[in-house]
Amino acid sequence: MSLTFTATLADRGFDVAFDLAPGETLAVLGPNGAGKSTLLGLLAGLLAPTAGRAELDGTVLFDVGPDRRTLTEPRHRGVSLLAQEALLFPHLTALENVAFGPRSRGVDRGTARATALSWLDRVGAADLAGRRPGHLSGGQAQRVAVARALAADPSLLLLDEPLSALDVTVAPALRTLLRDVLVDRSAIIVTHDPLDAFLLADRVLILDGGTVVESGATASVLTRPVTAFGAHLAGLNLVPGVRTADGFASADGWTVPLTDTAPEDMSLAHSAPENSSLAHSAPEGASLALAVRPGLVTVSRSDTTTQGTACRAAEVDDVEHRGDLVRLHAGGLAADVAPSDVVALGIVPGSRLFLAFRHEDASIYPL
Amino acid sequence: MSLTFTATLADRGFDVAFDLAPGETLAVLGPNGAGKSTLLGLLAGLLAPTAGRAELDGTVLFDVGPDRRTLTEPRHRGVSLLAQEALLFPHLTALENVAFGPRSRGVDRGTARATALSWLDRVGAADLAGRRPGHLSGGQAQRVAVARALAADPSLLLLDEPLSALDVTVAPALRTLLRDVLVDRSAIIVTHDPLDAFLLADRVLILDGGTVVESGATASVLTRPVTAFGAHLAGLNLVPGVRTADGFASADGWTVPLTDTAPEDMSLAHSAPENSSLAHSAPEGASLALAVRPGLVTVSRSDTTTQGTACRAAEVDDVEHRGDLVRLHAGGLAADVAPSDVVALGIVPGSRLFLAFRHEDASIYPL
Amino acid sequence: GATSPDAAAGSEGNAIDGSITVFAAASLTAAFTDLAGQFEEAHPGAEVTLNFAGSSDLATQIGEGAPADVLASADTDTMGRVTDLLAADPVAVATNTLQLAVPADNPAGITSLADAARPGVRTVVCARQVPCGAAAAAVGESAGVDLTPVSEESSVTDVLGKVTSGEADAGLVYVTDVRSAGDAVRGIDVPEAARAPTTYPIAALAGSGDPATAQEFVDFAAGPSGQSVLRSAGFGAP
Amino acid sequence: MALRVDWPQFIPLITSESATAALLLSLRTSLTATALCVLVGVPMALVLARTSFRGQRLLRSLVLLPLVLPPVVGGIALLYTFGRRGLLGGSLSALGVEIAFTTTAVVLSQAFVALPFLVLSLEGALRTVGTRYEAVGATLGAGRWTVLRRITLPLVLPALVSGAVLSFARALGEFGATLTFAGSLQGTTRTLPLEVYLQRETDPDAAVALSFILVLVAVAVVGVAHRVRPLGDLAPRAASREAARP
Amino acid sequence: MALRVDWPQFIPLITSESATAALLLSLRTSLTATALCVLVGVPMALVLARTSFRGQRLLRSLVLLPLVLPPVVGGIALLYTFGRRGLLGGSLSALGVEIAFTTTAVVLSQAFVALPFLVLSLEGALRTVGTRYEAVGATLGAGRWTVLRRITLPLVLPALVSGAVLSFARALGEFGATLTFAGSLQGTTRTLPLEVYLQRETDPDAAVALSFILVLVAVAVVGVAHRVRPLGDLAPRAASREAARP
Ligand SMILES: Nc1ncnc2c1ncn2[C@@H]1O[C@H](COP(=O)(O)OP(=O)(O)OP(=O)(O)O)[C@@H](O)[C@H]1O
Ligand SMILES: Nc1ncnc2c1ncn2[C@@H]1O[C@H](COP(=O)(O)OP(=O)(O)OP(=O)(O)O)[C@@H](O)[C@H]1O
Ligand code: MOO
Ligand SMILES: [Mg+2]
Ligand SMILES: [Mg+2]
Repeated sequence: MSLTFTATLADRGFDVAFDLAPGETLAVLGPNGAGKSTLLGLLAGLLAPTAGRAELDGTVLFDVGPDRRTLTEPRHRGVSLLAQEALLFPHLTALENVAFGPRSRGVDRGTARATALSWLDRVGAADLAGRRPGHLSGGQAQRVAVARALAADPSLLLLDEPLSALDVTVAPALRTLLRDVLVDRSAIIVTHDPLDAFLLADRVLILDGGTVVESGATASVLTRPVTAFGAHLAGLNLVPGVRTADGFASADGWTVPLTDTAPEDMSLAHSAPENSSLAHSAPEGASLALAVRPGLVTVSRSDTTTQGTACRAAEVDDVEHRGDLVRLHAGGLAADVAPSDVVALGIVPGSRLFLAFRHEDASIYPL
Repeated sequence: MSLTFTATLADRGFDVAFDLAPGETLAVLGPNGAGKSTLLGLLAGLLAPTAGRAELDGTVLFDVGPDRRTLTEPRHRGVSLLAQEALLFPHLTALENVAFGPRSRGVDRGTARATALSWLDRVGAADLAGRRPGHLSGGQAQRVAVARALAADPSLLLLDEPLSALDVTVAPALRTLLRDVLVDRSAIIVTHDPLDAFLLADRVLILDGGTVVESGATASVLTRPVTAFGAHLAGLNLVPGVRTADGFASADGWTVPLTDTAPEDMSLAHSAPENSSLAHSAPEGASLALAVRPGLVTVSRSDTTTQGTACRAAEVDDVEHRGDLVRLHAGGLAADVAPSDVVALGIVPGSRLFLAFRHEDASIYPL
Repeated sequence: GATSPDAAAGSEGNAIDGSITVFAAASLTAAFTDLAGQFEEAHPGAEVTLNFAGSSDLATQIGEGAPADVLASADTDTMGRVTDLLAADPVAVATNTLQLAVPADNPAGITSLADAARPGVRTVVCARQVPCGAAAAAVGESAGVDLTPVSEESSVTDVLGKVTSGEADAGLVYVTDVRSAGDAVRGIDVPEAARAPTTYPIAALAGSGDPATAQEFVDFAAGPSGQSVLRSAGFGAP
Repeated sequence: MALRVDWPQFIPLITSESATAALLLSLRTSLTATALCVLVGVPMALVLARTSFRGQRLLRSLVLLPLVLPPVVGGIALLYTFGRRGLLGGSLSALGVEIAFTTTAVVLSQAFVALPFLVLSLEGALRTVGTRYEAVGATLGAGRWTVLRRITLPLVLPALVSGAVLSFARALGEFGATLTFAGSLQGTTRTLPLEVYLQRETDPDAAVALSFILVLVAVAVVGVAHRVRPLGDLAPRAASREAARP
Repeated sequence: MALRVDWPQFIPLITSESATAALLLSLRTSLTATALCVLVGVPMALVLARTSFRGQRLLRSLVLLPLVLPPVVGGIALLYTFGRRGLLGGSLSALGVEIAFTTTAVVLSQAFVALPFLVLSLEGALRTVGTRYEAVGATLGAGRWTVLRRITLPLVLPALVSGAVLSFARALGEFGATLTFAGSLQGTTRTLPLEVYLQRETDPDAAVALSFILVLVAVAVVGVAHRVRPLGDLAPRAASREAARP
């Protein structure tokens, strides 16, 4: 079930290409309007590309060019789509909605209903089996839609923000269910939640403005982000800079030496150590990125630059309460500090203070 | 702008009452189908209650009983609703959608457009002003809908999952915007994200099955949850139990002594210290709850019960990878452990191991 | 006892220059259009507006207060329904007789009324409720022919339409209809029909806004010019 | 109109042999014509709403024609097509099928004038419902036929029913084309409107009384059909359906 | 039908004084009747779709009446109402207003038969669109009138246009009621269909040629009106609108 995909859609400024190995799950991330739903729509056959070609395990999904125009019918694509809107059939009950896929594959009525009921049960919606979609709450409808997509048992499963309307008690269970289901299946999942990407996907594709800005194995994209969006996703601070004779220097004044002895793996899960050595051996002037977790950035009233520490003055842009922590945004970095420190330092938006992190807490790699 | 609300809606098993002080923001949380959207629908005038009465700052919103039936027209309620579906007017551009509220209040065309444009700008959608809703992505539509609800400048603002379709780069900004806007305004916000509740709301209402199961000041509900759902939200483990002669004991075997010297505030933000003394002075047999953060629960192969530590054996139900942490679910508790520990201990679902936490890390309070 | 129209116009010296509305049976369409033109020529300044419909519709309309000055009906019964509203007794201006119409190529080879009653021949007549149907029934009776029509239409036009289009092999219509249909149909005389002609009465109405012109039109129709127009359209003398 | 009905005469009038025959014939033919409209109209509406091709606008205009044609002209058009000397009629006639002056001709006339109602109602509904649910069905593996049967048609059922009712009503009242094309013979082709038309020649009041039956039948059918309620807004969650009306 | 038109005779025939007068009268009255239908029909459709009251079903049936009534009976009913001796006609007559047999009567007849088309199209669309957007508008502070003008009507605009086109087409073809209620006076009440009817008495081929004009006008209007496309699925995001059609 390998997938190759290249497509442009002129009026949405969409131009994306990627491959997916058999059985792999791909997470598609990106800002609103990046083209994530467009990508799924093209695969499912709801949209026709201006040009491009996609093939799923030898079956051409579409092949459009100046001299050719093959668009396989949606039902012959072996692709099932859970769209961003649930779009449950309003005239069928929840059970009939879920049974629709199996029935369409020719499964007999009784078996289809049994299958449907078991899927409803797995998404925690068995008690809603007899209800019409008009009588479901937003999250209930979403769960039934997930069950419907899974029950169709497609070669390629497309999920557009499947967990967005779900409550906190159900979302983890559904995430676990999806993980089980996706293990041996090709799937593409659109999400805004990096946790979903971490837990469900082998590979990540980050789109912005209709084009691919980052892609690769989940772990490497989320621990070594090369874009601000990727860093956001990973909960990391990302500082772009260049290789200098000494090491790393950013435009806004951060400098970190790159020595052979600098520890490279900051216990970021699955990080790839070879990246830092790559940064180390990068030629002077090459683009580098520095990543550091907000929890490892410290804050003080005075300059604390010491051997092994990078420190800079900055003005506080924003103060966010996050449960038992406070997240400051200052000088392009985020720093998590204890509420007591906020009070002690008298931090409010507009305060000037010093941000610091230890050289060894930063991860530096080539862009 | 104080609000009083009591309503039942028979066919949805809805029966809720609450008050809101002037200028306060209420977060409504609860599982799917709990009745959150129903609550907003009743306030906005999209649903008529079977019985009940609501008053906003002296204006009766509805008053329905055996002998009376007052239902104020939606437009005279001074209530603006951002529903769970964006429901942008399909025949108007984004700008016209946002300008609709001001125009309806009699603001002249030019001013209304200027207002609309500034709101669009604040939600980061100024470049979408001229687009029809049919040409917006899911998250773009959601942002325009937020702008439209805010531009209407209502006495009471109702927001149903306003941030659910938004990307990670926009959600924090919009959260900040909402915080600014909600400061001096009565508002009710439905959300599945406890962070929203922490950041935006003064008070929290947790619904389940159409009734209120918890309510109170945000900090106390989220640091001293009395329901499993509340604990989930707060990212806490909740263990229900009773007051014994020695202290606290749960049905599944956890015991924690309550001594006068036990530190009571576990640095949970805004925790109310009087609760623990209340637990201490509770009569024997009274219901108590114990809360402990997953990060403070440790895991080992052998019993580590010592003075000052509670320890119990349990079987691992589930292992969840969470970025650079792994969350185990075992014996009703969640524990966050380092990936290296998981490997070292050979933890897989079904493993038997011991969970422990220090007495001083647990927060105990009466139910 | 119709007075000579020319005499009336001259002797009274009254200029006949009003506008009148004449309600006339549909079968008079061609003849009365002609007649009205001649009337206007003879009386410069006079203006005639024509309203054609089935006689029965015209009677109903007049009964409901239609602004008519003259009614020309296709049978005396219908005129009888508006007796109360007439200014003067009706005058018979024309007669019409039934004829057997067959398509130009006469596929059923019909030469007489008896042929039209043969089984397998598709004959169409008017329903008894309308004047031409009553006439057809009378003709059939007096000829001793038992017609079994495939359709009993509600107007002559519909009967003629069936024959022109070749749907019917034969139809009983008026001589004037056969004539106006031109080459499309052939008329076959029915001797029994000539013995019971239908009479067309015309009368001025009491509610007329211009009684003089109305009466003048009636007289004109009954007079020599009118009669010659009607005769050339195929109508018989009253 | 009820005021003009001569009530004492009403019962004998409407139970007269000719009136009963006409009523029964009308019901029979109108129902058959409605069935015919559904059979022909559903595919037609689907073609108009779900495909696009050169000449589609022309096809739509042609479907609408019977609405504009004065009924008599419609009858003439039918004659020119199905009549003995018509376009198709000639061939049919050669096959021994005679349509003119038969009940079949009545049904054809009625279906001809009633078809636009069904097609238009249905096309509108199909466009409004949109293709989103059909697309979802297709991605779930359903074939065209399954999508049509299990999604499209159920979604537009209310429109189909109301289109069929309109067609039935129009067929029931059809008069001009029947008169011109089918003729008027008691029990075979003289439907209630033709009977009314004929009665009117001798007794307009009787005609009004007969029309009254026509109206009653139509009102009954419309009343029954409107129990088939549309599926709300076709929206997953339609809380607003119970919108408060102070 | 085009086959039957006597082309060499076509131009002189349709430019004859009576034909031109009839065509102009028809256009004028049909447009007025359509405007009248919109004025009366829009509120009627709103009442039927957006309120519920006892007798609503009856009202709907009454609106449908003109569809079932054979046109001539419709004409008689109008005559009984607005005629000089009719229910309203008497009082109107006393006020010096005469309706029957005037151009006003033509417009009334046409509006009478055309109204159901507008009301039905619009009611269906109103129900399909649902009240959700209206409710949103109301919570944003818009009054009933603003909601109607800025939300409801724009949303159903395509249906309103197509309803108006149907009404216009029906008005243009109206014949029976006009003949009975308004008469057939050249220049005043003799519309094109009546002219066709009259021509048929003397020259069936001329009648066909004239009908052809009627058809052309109708086709043109329908063609133009169908440029007003519906707003897709009325759904916020309608990706499927461009659904692939292999
Ligand atoms: N239109 C309706 N008719 C009948 N019952 C409904 C309707 N909409 C929702 N319900 C039911 O009412 C209950 C409350 O629904 P509500 O939409 O208020 O839930 P919610 O708390 O908003 O859930 P979610 O988080 O999924 O949006 C649910 O059990 C739901 O199934
Ligand atoms: N029907 C449409 N017609 C034209 N442009 C559209 C349409 N739908 C979306 N777009 C545009 O195409 C681009 C990509 O949209 P898409 O729906 O793929 O975004 P997305 O990545 O799914 O965003 P989101 O996270 O908000 O769902 C956006 O700029 C959007 O405005
Ligand atoms: O001229 Mo008539 O009244 O149609 O028989
Ligand atoms: Mg999307
Ligand atoms: Mg909800």
